[in-house]
Amino acid sequence: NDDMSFTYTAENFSGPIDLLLNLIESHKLSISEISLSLVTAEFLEYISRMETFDRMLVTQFLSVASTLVLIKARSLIPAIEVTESEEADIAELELQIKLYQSIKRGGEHIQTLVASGQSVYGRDSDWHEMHTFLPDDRITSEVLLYMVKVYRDRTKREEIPISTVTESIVIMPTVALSEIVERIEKTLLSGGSLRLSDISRSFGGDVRIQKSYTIVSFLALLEMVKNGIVHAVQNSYEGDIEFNPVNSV
Amino acid sequence: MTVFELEAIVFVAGSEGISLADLAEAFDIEDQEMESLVREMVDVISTSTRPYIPVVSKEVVRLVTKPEYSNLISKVKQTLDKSPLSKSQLELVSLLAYRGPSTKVDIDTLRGVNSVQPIKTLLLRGMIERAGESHGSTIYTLTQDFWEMIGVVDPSNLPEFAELHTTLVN
Amino acid sequence: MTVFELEAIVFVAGSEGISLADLAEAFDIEDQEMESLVREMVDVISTSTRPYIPVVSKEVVRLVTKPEYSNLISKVKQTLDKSPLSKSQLELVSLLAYRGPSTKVDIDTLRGVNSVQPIKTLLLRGMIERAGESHGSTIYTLTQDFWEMIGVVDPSNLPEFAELHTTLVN
Repeated sequence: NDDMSFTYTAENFSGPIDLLLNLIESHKLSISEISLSLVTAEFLEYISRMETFDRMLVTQFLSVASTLVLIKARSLIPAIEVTESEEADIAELELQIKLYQSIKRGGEHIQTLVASGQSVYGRDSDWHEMHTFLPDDRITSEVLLYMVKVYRDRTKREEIPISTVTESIVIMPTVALSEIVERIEKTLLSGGSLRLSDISRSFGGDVRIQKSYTIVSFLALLEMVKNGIVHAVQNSYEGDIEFNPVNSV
Repeated sequence: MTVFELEAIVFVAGSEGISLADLAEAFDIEDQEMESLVREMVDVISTSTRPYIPVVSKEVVRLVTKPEYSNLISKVKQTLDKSPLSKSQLELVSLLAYRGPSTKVDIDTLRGVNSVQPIKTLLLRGMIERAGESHGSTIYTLTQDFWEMIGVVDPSNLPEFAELHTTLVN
Repeated sequence: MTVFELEAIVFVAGSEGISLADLAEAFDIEDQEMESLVREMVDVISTSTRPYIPVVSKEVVRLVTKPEYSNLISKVKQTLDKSPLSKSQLELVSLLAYRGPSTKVDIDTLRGVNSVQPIKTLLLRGMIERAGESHGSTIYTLTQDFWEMIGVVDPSNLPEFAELHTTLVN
């Protein structure tokens, strides 16, 4: 797991799917649920260090992250319940990476073709050498009016910078992973223990935001477990997970 | 440079053709050599089965179809021309109707796409025509035939003209 | 109708090309007969010294120069800006080339990111164009100029076309 040589700028990858495919390929894995669970940690590491604050892009990365965490959780705790829609998300992510792989391969072929300088050239049509007026009976002043209005509405639509659909979820990335880590650390270092269920409840509000924060917290805790700061205990097979600072165990 | 290489270039130059001077300069050869190469090309092509011949006029060389194909070509053109205008062609004539004569640059900017193709088609159908230049960009305008076709004598008689015209001009 | 008459028409039609259906209508012959005539023309031209070849793509036939003249012609004729495509532009043209015309929604879904920016740039570079709408989403397609630039006029001649196309369409 020492292959962390890629740099953490958003420009290196065209999006989360590109990053995932790169991680999978750099480990010479095939695209599967298992390989996705293997690269989850690296993906999260990348997100936590991402320097872009393009809200749309961050949202897209986090949406993929939530599916990855689900996959990771299932690989660690086989009994975990996955809803039908979550199951579909997992299948879709796998498919998306496979499709993306085809697009990327096609892109490489096209790049080679452009570089090979084998362009062909056509010839402008000669039809216009013959001057005759060729009417189209469908055109009336009403058609012109309609077309101009369609044009006007289209240009208006294109001027709206971020679609309203994403507006509701972009609030989330404004809380950085580091802030959440800090908050969790404070609780743990003051000697207390934390339960995953408490963490998600503590965020309150919108269910989607709650879910996202829970994921981010869980990632932060996993990171701390990995670094030996925190100890995690699950008392019963499908029970809640309790986190304690290592020095208190 | 071979005769066939020269033919390839003249082919691509289309009906506008290419001047002997441009050819000589691009390939860094003497004018005289260029002329003899063009003569050679005329010989080769004229004796082949190709449906066109090279014509040199005013120091410009171009390929034109042989006269025996003229009737056939007009006949085909007439069959093709019944086709309705495409959406991008319609958009272009609508913009010109409500905005007034516009340069190629203006048209491209307004539509957000390169409009070479619809312009070409509309020119050949006689719906638009060139009307000078502004800042090095060709100005296009709708033809008299076009206005007669839609039965509007003056653009300001178009429905909702004032409002839409203002939107497009600014 | 002779092969050379057909060649004359295709020559005049230029890079816009002419559809087999239009040809069949203009000459009042059966589609099948038209197809065999086109095949015959491809044979005749391909084995001649003509500097171009006929290419049939999506039922449209047009003449383009042979690839061996590419370097030479690029000296006198500039079509598209050949500066390198960015990563996201390359993904987008690859998607359209291997999958076929696609809506904005499909493009965004397949790439997993919003594609407003590369679409804008490619439209302005004349490499893609709008081709209608489906379920309120604009359909984009590659331009003829793009295909000529990469020297592949018929998509099915792209490397690994069958395999990648099948993956992307299903």
